[in-house]
Amino acid sequence: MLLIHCPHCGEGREEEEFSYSGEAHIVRPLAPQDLNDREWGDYLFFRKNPRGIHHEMWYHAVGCRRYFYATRDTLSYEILETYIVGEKPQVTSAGSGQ
Amino acid sequence: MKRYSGFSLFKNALSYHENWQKIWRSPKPQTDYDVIVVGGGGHGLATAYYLAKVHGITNVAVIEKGYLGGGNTARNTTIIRSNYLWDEAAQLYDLSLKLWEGLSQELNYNVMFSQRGVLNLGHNLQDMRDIERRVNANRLNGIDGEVVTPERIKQIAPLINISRECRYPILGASWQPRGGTARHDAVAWGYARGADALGVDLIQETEVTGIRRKNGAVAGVETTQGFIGADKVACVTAGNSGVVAAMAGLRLPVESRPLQALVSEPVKPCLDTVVMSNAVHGYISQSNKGDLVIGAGVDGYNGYGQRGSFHVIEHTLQAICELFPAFSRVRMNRQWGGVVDTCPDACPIISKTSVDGLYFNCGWGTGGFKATPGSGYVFADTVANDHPHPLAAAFTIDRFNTGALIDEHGAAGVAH
Amino acid sequence: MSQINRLPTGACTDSSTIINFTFNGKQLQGVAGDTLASALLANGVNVVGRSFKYSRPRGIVGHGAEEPNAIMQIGSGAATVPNLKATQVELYEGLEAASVNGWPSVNFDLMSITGWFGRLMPPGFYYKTFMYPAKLWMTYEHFIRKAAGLGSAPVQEDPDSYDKLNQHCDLLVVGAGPAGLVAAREAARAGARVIIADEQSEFGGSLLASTQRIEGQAATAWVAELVAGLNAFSNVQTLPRSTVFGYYDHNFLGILERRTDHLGISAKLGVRQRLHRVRAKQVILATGAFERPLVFAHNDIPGVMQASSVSTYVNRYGVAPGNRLVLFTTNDNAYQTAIDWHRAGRTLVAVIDSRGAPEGELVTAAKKLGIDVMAGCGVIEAQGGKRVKRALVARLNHDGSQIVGAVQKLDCDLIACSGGWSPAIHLSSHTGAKPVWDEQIVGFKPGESTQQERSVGACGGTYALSACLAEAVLAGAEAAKLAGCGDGNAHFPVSEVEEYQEQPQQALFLVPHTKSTSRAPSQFVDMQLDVSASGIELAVREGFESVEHIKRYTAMGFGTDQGKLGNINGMAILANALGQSIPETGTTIFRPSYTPTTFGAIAGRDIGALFDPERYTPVHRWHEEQGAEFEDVGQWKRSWYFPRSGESMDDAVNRECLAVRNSLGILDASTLGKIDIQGPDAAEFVTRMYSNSYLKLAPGKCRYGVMLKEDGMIFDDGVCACLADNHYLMFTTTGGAAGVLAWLELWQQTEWPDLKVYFTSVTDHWSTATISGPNARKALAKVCDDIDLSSDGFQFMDWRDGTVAGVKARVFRISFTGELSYEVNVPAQYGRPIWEALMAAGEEFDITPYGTESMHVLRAEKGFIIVGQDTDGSMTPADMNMDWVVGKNKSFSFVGKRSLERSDSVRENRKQLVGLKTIEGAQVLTEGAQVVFDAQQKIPMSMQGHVTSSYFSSNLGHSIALAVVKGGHSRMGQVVYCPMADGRIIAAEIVDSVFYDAKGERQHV
Amino acid sequence: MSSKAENINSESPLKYFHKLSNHQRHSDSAEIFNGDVEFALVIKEAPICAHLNLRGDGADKSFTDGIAKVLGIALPTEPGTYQSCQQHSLFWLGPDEWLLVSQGNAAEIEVSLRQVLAGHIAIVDISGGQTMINLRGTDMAVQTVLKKSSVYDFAGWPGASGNAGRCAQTTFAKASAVVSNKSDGSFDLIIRRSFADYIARWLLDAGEEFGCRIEG
Repeated sequence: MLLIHCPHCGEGREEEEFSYSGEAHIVRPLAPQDLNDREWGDYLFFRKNPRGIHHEMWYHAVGCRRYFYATRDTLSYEILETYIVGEKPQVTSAGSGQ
Repeated sequence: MKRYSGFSLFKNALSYHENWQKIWRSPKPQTDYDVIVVGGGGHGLATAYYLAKVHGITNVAVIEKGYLGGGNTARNTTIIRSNYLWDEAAQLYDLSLKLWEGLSQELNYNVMFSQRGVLNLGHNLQDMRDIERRVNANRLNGIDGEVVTPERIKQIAPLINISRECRYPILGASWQPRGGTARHDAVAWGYARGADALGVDLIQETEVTGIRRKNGAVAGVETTQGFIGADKVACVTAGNSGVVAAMAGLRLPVESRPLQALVSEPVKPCLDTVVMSNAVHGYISQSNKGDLVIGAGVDGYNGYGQRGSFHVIEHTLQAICELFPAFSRVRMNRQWGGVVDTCPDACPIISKTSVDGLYFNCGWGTGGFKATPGSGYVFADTVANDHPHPLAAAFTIDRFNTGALIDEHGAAGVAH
Repeated sequence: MSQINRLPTGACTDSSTIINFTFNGKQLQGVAGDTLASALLANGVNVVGRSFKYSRPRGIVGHGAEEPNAIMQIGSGAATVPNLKATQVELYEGLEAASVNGWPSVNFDLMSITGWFGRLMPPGFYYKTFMYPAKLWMTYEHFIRKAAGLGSAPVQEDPDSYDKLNQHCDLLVVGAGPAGLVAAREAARAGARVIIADEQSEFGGSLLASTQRIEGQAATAWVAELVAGLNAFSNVQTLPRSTVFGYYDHNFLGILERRTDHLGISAKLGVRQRLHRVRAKQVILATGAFERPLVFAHNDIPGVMQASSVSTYVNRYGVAPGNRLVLFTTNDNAYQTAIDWHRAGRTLVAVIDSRGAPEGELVTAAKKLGIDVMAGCGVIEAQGGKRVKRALVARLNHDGSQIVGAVQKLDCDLIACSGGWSPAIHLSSHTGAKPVWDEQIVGFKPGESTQQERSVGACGGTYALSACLAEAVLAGAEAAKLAGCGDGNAHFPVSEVEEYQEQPQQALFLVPHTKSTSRAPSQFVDMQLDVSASGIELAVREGFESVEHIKRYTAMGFGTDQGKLGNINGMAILANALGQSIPETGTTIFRPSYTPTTFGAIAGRDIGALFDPERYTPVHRWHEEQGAEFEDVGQWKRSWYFPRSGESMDDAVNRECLAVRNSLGILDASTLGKIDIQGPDAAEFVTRMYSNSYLKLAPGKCRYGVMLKEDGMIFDDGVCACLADNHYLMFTTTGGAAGVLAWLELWQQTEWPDLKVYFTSVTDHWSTATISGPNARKALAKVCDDIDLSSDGFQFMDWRDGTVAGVKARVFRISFTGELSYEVNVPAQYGRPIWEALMAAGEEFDITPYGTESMHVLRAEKGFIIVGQDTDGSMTPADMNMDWVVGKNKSFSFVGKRSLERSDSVRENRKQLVGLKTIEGAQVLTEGAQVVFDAQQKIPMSMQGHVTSSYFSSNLGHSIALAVVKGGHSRMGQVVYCPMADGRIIAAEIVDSVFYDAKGERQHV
Repeated sequence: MSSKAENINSESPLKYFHKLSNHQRHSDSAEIFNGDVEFALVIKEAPICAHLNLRGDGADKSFTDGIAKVLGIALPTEPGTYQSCQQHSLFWLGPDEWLLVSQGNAAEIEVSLRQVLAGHIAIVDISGGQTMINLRGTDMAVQTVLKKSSVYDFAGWPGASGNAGRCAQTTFAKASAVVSNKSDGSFDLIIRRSFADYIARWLLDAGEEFGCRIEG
């Protein structure tokens, strides 16, 4: 049961208020028509899915209705930071390629 | 391999069970193998078994980072059925079900496959349309199944609540009599014993830490016991597929999520079938020990922690108490989580990869246990021939690029 | 039977208050303060149950959550509870208890399997047999299942209710023994919000059975004062009878509070059990320790007990569970039991100490009382049938691994054992902390935790009371400080604790026997599941090495006690068999529940009518009053059809459909999702989300659109209206509303934050009454005179603001039936009055309310799809014959567009939407029927599609169906077949999916 | 023929629930009570009023000034707070989203706001879609029912003072609510109309142990 600090509400809120929205920082290709099927499929479906540090999107659905990002350890479930759209994560697993 | 039987049990009892043969050897790894199977769960062990048994490839090692059958094989709710919607999935799962039907004898190990039937409940009109569609498809695919009324459901599971006054009353169900449950540990142990007897090396407590490639083809695996060479590497590491794929520089269309389950204290037999409800999110059966075995939905977030969130358990038990009001006073003895690799279309990947000699079998989501024999069978064939088995052909990784998904998830919402 | 074992006094019992109860139908008496276990022992009851596998007679062993044997069925009828431990059931007047196994009785059990037959059932025997012949397995299993289970689940609905509290606190203290109590006091003083929970009925833990003096008072008096002090704090919540059963992520813990079980008449007194869902900033675990049993031959005979349990029964409950005690110990601590027994005035045969030269202060104290101590010895076997008759004692070598002397017989009826203590690390283990082996305490201590928690006292491996108190006081102050309260300094140190200095204990996990383990009488490790030392050794012999394999092969620790007594001995026996150390062998991971937790309490109030919200439209009560039948659509209750008296569903639907086509119908469409969209980039944004374009849609106009997921598949549809420049109103499907809003927000907030647009759900704000039929205009005109309703003035796919029956309304001229239709939207507070006004206005046209079923028929006549019924997440617009809704030339690559060009999306032979007309028109296809081209083929058949919607059309006089069929668009006129379960093969012709008014003239009038 | 301004009365979401619930659930107390006798918890639906959703940039001074000018109260920019006056209450819902509950006329308020606010803003009338329920009673009863109903830590709030206090949009049973505290110790719940019956049913069930009634 996660306790998630909503960067907009400024406080830790219970998991039941949020919904998870997958890997963060996947940028939609600017010109999808220029991609071949393989590249487009990669964008659509292929994910990092790391065991460890993961940057992910959460939606404060029953709260401020804002999406934001979290850096979470997918093994310990510890949330190392949350940050708003447009910001970059402070915690990364540099060098691991993930 | 010394065969097990009532007679062998009697004979060994005379000598105070002091002379049983070891169930499998504990070999040191060789320097190289024809095939290395990464992952000693049910699917990996079955793959090794069929490689040896069907294809005569016995110079095989199964490398397991923990103990055999200790991953999802040990953590599921043991439900077996084959009433999937799409032809491709239904045929694969039904191959599996047919193998289950002779598995105890095939392995000379009692996996306790108990065909006490599976009910998939419908609670609204769209559920019932989906059930009709699926059962009709099953029937024309040669898979047993029928649509049953609430009254029939009550006969099959007398404690179920079929009142129309419920929040989501039961309107009907699909019924697959050949479905049921099996003893999960026994499946892993039976395949392991069988594979070992055919010469497969089972290497436990050894973690694969890298996949070595040479000229675009696989050369072997780095492990905590050093490098082990192999012509072919077959990865069957449910719950860790993405991590293993990353070792070969690959990404998969897979996310790993917690899937939770729980058991009650043992109670006297009161539920003689498997009851599943997708609409209210819960499924339940009763083990031969008397435990009510209950499964929940997949947690909402990625996680490798083998535990999920409590509200998922709460929701599941609300569903169970709705379906079986008498179970409200029964108590939860133990709960746990597994890690399931889910594909966007809720179907597995059984596939060659862009690396020669490297194969993946993953993405079974919540449906892996029931597929164990069939998965091993078609994957062994795919690995042995370096060509997809006909029943595996639809399950390549390529489908996520072409768009030819087999959308069990979107289509009928019937997972597990 | 009188209470033959009752002593004059017990610290927590009141022998002047007699309580009557029954056990296996027999009337017995206990006293106030008793547990069921203490009352049974007071009455000299020996056999309380039969073991699971071999049906061996079993007696009470412990006094709390660790009890493996005394498993009871409590109460009867709907309120019965299976599998309660007698040691945890508080006695109440009229309590009915029964053993869960044993037939015909626990004292005489025909299922009892002993001696040689037991040998045929070693661990895993069932994997090795019952395989041949294959078809007999289900028969074998039938008999195996007969032996399954402990108690019985009720068969009636639970009469009780349960609820939950969401709690937030600075500090949760788990366990109200000495350590927990003083930790809570420190934190409370610092101003922290504290919750302290204990599974027992009274706070005090081990002190309730202690004869020690603390700060000059008797332990129980000291506890009483401390508890009174805690209760005086307004920031402290004390929860007795409350078990912390699980420790989850981010310091979330579950507590089960039993509120009425001890009263025995729960249903009348409100909530039976309450689940506390606690989010704690800090947690202190003070859960104590379990005494470790000693494993020797036939250690399961009734009369073999835990030493601390014997003391607890004597001191706390005033019950001496026997007459002649042999105490078997590996440590000083258990000598207290000898002293307690001596004080109780019963015969102490001897203390058997495995250590060669025990000399601790307690040992000396016991010797001073004249207690006979046999040092360097062990009880190697208990003898007796349904009660211990004697102990076989032998001299052991220095490490207790071998017998070195002759066997001596000691007559006794009670053997109390103490193999040391094992910290109760269960909750710490739930957090994922890996337990650490400590040679000093001969046990696993909590490992390093990732959570904000600490273990104090015995559960952290600190056993001496003074040390427990000292560390707990500090922990309480520190935890409070970490939670933001106080300065972290302790203010209430505890002085003057009376205690004895103890000498080292001996590690003794399996007492040797004169025979080898495989041939000795069973030496039980896990009593509940009949796991013995020989079973563990056998598993190792068979090649199992991992502790998890052993556990699974033998079932060790899988009982309802979760191996609280047996696990450490079992792991040590395993380690020995493998030739490894205990830390090398490792431990298994404990999982919630710490003790079993009631399903109903976990479910809480969210059952029955409150299982899931029922959402009502503003007109809902009217529908109810009209006798409508309802359909569940998501959480909404939608009126399905409106039967008149004597009408079947078909009758009602046929009547409703005819009314709409011939005159006028009215539908409650309030459930459709509605999203208000405002901002300078609204048009651009909407155009990116729908497959068609909205850039040129003028105010006053509407357009139908389809929304795709990025994979190109249809996921929602609806009309979108331009309300003003930069202002749109989007309709979604009923079930899709929340998902679409989240979807829009996702794209705007994370992908295109540069687009200035805001979304607000207005689903609940508007009540929508759709009037549909040739007379719709005339009817509306009767209640609306400020909108030009003429055909040209208010065209199809326009909307207008106006006044309807005196209320400001927004009227859309859109149609899902193909008839002239107006959707009248008013703020929901006017929903029902306007509905009634429309009903009145339509009276002369015989206005007919219709439900979702008729709506489905009418739209199917028109070939309009329903997303989720005619589509299934694998359908593109082209598949639905809706290419016209895809803006192929839109400058921006709208969501999903690229996927429409993937090789599979442009594949020939995709399933496509068509109409089906049965050859025999009266035959209605089944929704979900599969379509084949060749009905004569063998199974498995080649399936080409399926029926998505199917109805009898009263307007057309024949059945109609929509289906998706491979390559369907190029197969018009072909005959296909639906082979049904009952053997019928229904032939149908592929036709256009529009069955009625193909040119769409009726909605344009 | 005319738009008959017939006797069209607006209906609050719980209009029908009042009658049903007290009748069905507490058959011995069928009438709607007007005093607090014996009931530790009282649920009261507020009269219908204007609810408007406001969107805009809280960091933009012209936006905050404009709102203050029209409504006479400051826009709460501190997360989880509200400001109120006799006529209006403004609740913080999100970094660019507020809820205005007013005794005034929704359409008129919208017009006056639009007159002073420029740039990228949104104002949406949602009066029909919401209702406000007041929960009052003993601290014990109110706090316990809130704890039964929501995962949010309302007990951790400082008390409301005068015209300002705390608010949170959070879970309420299996629905959601905007919950705020008032200086009289009671709490207001703002809920969606379609969930009103469910929430009322839930509150009666959760409050039963204290003696709970709906005030009409």
